[in-house]
Amino acid sequence: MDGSETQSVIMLATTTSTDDSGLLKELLPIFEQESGYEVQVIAVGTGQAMKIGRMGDADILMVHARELENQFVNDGYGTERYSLMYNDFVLLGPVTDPAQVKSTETIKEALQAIESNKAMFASRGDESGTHLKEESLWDEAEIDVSGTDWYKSLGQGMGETLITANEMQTYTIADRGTYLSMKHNLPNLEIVFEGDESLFNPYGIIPVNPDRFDRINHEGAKEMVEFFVREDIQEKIGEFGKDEYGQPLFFPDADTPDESTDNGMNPVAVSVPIL
Amino acid sequence: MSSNVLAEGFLEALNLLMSMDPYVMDIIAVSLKVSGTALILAALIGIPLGAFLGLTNFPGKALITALLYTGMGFPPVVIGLFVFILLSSSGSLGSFGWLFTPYGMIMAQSIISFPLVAGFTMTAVMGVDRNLIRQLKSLGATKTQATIATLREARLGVLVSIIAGFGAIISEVGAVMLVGGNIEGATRVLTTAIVLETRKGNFGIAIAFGIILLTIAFIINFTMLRLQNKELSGNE
Amino acid sequence: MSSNVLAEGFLEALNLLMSMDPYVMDIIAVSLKVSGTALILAALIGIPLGAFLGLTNFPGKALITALLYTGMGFPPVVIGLFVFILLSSSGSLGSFGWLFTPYGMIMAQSIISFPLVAGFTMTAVMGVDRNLIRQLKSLGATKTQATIATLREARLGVLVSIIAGFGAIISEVGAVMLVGGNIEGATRVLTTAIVLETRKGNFGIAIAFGIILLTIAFIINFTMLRLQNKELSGNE
Amino acid sequence: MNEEFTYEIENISKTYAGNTVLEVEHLSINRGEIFCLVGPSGAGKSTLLRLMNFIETSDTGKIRFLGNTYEAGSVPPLKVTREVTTVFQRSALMTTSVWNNVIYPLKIRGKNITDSEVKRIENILDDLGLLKLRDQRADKLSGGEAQRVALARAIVFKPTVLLLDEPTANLDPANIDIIETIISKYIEQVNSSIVMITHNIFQARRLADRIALLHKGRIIEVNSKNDFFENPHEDTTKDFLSGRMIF
Amino acid sequence: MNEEFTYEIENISKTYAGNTVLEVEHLSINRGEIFCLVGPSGAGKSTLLRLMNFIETSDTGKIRFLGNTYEAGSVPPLKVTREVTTVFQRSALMTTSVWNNVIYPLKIRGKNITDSEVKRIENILDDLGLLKLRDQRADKLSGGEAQRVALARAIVFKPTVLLLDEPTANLDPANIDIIETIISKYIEQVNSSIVMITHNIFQARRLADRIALLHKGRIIEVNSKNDFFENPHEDTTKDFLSGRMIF
Ligand SMILES: Nc1ncnc2c1ncn2[C@@H]1O[C@H](COP(=O)(O)OP(=O)(O)OP(=O)(O)O)[C@@H](O)[C@H]1O
Ligand SMILES: Nc1ncnc2c1ncn2[C@@H]1O[C@H](COP(=O)(O)OP(=O)(O)OP(=O)(O)O)[C@@H](O)[C@H]1O
Ligand SMILES: [Mg+2]
Ligand SMILES: [Mg+2]
Repeated sequence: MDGSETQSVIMLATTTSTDDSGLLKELLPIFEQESGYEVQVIAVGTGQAMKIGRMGDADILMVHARELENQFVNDGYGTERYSLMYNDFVLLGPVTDPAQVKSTETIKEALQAIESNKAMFASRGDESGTHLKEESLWDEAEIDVSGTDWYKSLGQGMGETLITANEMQTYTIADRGTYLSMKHNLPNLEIVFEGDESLFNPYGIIPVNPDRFDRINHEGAKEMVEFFVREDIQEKIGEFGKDEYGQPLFFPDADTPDESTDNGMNPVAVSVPIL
Repeated sequence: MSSNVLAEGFLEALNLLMSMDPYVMDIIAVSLKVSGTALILAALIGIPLGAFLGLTNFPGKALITALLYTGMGFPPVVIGLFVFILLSSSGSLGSFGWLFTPYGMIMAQSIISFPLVAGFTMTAVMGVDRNLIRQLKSLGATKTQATIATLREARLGVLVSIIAGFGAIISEVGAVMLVGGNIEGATRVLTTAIVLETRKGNFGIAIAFGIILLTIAFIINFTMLRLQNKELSGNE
Repeated sequence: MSSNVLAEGFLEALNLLMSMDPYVMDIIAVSLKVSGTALILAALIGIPLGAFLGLTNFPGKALITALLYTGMGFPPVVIGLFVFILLSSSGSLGSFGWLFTPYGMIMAQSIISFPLVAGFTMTAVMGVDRNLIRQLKSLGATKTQATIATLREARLGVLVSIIAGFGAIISEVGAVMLVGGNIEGATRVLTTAIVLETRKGNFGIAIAFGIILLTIAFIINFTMLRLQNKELSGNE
Repeated sequence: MNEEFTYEIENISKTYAGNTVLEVEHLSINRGEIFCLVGPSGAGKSTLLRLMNFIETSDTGKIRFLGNTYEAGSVPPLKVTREVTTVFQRSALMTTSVWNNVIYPLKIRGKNITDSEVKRIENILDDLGLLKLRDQRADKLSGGEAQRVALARAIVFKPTVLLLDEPTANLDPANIDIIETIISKYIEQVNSSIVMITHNIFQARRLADRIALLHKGRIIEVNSKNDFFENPHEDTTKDFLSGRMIF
Repeated sequence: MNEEFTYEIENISKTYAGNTVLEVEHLSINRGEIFCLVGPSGAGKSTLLRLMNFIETSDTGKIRFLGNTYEAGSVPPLKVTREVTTVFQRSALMTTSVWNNVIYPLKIRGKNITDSEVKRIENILDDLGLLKLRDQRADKLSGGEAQRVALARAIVFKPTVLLLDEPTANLDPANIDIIETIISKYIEQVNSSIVMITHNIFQARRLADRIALLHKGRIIEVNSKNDFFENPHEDTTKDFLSGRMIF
């Protein structure tokens, strides 16, 4: 692969859950058509995607792990983080709802119900954005899950974790997009809790810093950012999945002012999805 | 950078082994238990079957052989999927409750290693001088006794078939991941731990686990080969 | 559920193959190209090396042999990781630009299959009657000529070593996933497609891909074995 | 076991890849005799011995053996086949010690190797000049040593019928002498027969009760030792004995 | 190549696993002679032949061969070792056709098998009664057939020195006759020597110019054919010839 060829290709590293939702399949062809770039998608674990970015093997990242994203930019590996869209996490559980989570009011109560019933909970356990989010929720609920036998740390991707939870009939936390796209394969699971504002799940897009590595297609990355935040594309994001699932999988939020580049410590912007 | 990651991996491996980290020891124990048991099961079926195929002619044998050799390249993840479907609560063996337990993993790994053991045993047996086999029969050996003596003649090949079977499953990840679920403290083995650390971007630790796995495999192979030391002398 | 999924898989496989779905055809083409090239490279190094080891004695040979046999069980994902680190922009071979391309996948798979080819070739060569090798030398064969003739005697074993190497890489997922990146239309192969569909819970399509993979492997093995048909007759 | 014949062979034939290499209309081996089979290279002698040991089966005809008849393609039960053994032309030893090779037939018969058995086996090895090679690996033996080990292994379990395919081909005169003595003594022990292929006409003359000439897969002449050498019926026999080509 | 001797062997010895099986102080093979090596089984005859073919190297001493001296452990260059070949006691053929086996030495020497070469090779096969087996797979041959193929393969490329390890052990009188004729004729072609191991004393008597008795790894006596049989110097030789045990 020589230099000129490299520059006609954009390497997008993302998480498997983002890719599995099918959103990229819908949007990227439009981008390719418009810009003439070819986009190659590497769908891997969150940590791995960040690492690929840190090694200079991708031109742009699309992930959902806010803390890690900020760190990535602060360490100088990314030029800037752009907010793209969000969806939310849902708490899933067996249809029988053994911990009676459905009657709880807050995610904190929901998790406490699981703990007090010693109901099985399957965690991704892979330090992905979803897993990090889940850990912070347990922290907020003041529950220490380490060393308990009802808490199963799987160390797998979102899809695998949902399949496992479905088979083991456990509770688990997943992003709504992945859950909806796999729902037909998960007869034993249903949403037992949703809507708490702390379940917000923002996605960001970060061009890799061309100053740090040779051979970064920064022009392409910038063009891709412009594409994704464009109004008509944001609209498409909001429409995606409506036909198939009766509700959108993602909500555009490119307009939300992103202050992370100002102080790097900006807490997750709060906007409760209207579901 | 690359050398950093490798060096980091080596140090990490040493560190993990030295400190006898219980998390790591547990993973090693599960790996050995699962792959060891699976290998024994595979050998118990594979060696006799391979010997039988190597010593007998029947119509359709070429087909069976091709199937067996194809089985060597049966994608572990597909075998994992089959076993998963079988063991899932709605599957035919769902009532066993083996999914996400070492039993299910053993089942999947036995299926993976069995064609390797059988295929290479067959090849080794077919390499034995046919005159010797005739001579054994003439001396009054039953079919079984002649088969055992033939396996003894082909011992290096049989040993290698076992080593190959072991190598395939101790390093296999697709099936154990799917069937075992990589549950910490229960079904996490070295390879699934490697994948997990890779997904996390912890390449150093991933390589450390890889080194531990290889060290274990090397010690086992070296010991087995020592027992067969004389067989190793070159065919000069 | 289980029979449904399997039946679904079979139908899906037939359907995909019949319709010559370009997405599927492309995946098959990449699989064959990558694994085929990797196998040729592995055979070009592995067969001569295996023959050399099988025909020579030197101090430390037991060690080399144990290392080779251990290499048979080298976890593909660890090899993938090594190659990834090497080929990464910040790695020593980063300038090649091979990461996330078929070249990188070929490199990883060559490394995976090479110990299998070399190890089994060695075993097969060691099974050849040593008197024959002496006789060949006495007839004036150079070391190379004697080696070639010995490989010809051990042809079934050498063929099986190739089949084993092919089986290992065509069914391998860890390394190609890591080094290739499973990029649709570029580096997606059958096994990474299987993992992708499994992850999505589309077991039917996953099994369909598995069946396609096995069918291809079976056709290749059956053809190779047919060419060596006579060798297959049992050692009765 | 009161039959007159150890073997009665009727109309057997054997074809390899379209080539009929053996076609014997009738041949019987008497109880208590040493029967020598001679004939040019490629005549089918070893093939006949394989059929008599039931290692291969004939394509046609039948073989009556120790009182029972076995049709082409059928094989006697293990108990019966264990009464006959062959020392092959090309000795095939297992890659283990000489001792392990020699006791193999006893082990597979579940025999206990008692101290007195050890003594007996060591005597056999000693008779054959093999005692000092007891622990040597069999694949490192000289040609004649291997041939003697193969003979020791065959007689150690006292088979009723002994088939010998050129058992002295690789031996020097003194060793030939020893082995001929062993063969002569053995026929007194077994209450049946020894069939022996030899290219050494003098050996046939020394040992045989009767001799048959096999040629192109067919039995040309069966005769008593004396008549075979002194008054052969057939011209082919005369040619063979005089070393003339009879291919 | 004007040397008087093809081989001059000085003080060579060979030890296997602590066991010295060969210790030859001096032995020379004259140009143009057929030299027969006799001795009891296990004496070290085949071992000596392996050293003379440089397939193994001796532990001590030196071998002068075709005008150059090779110390223990060293091996002549390919060009020289290609001048000598052995027909082993136990024929080792490749599992391919008889024809491919026989032309193998020519192929590895890069020789073109022209039509006239084909003719010449077919004549050799015909002489040895093997022509009709031309396309048979070599692992399906009878014992004597295999031995003859091995001989054909050795003489087809006309080596200067021919080492024969019991080349007629598995053959009938007529075939022995043919092979002895071939050997006698061959010595006229090669301007060097043939060394032949045989247990057949009559054969040694028919073919040899000189004969050596090897016993327990040592040369007991080297003598002209007539004297070896009629006036042996050593008692051991007398014992050997009379078939008495000399172990
Ligand atoms: N498996 C086989 N396939 C094809 N031909 C065979 C097979 N076995 C034997 N033959 C042929 O059958 C013929 C007879 O073989 P056999 O071994 O019985 O000869 P023999 O009389 O023992 O000869 P020798 O004295 O040379 O050992 C030979 O021409 C041989 O080539
Ligand atoms: N590789 C080996 N390892 C150990 N001992 C060996 C080896 N090769 C040969 N011997 C021993 O060396 C001795 C001489 O063997 P050699 O083959 O030279 O005998 P020979 O004179 O050819 O006998 P024969 O007439 O029986 O063929 C034998 O006692 C044999 O057991
Ligand atoms: Mg024969
Ligand atoms: Mg010898």
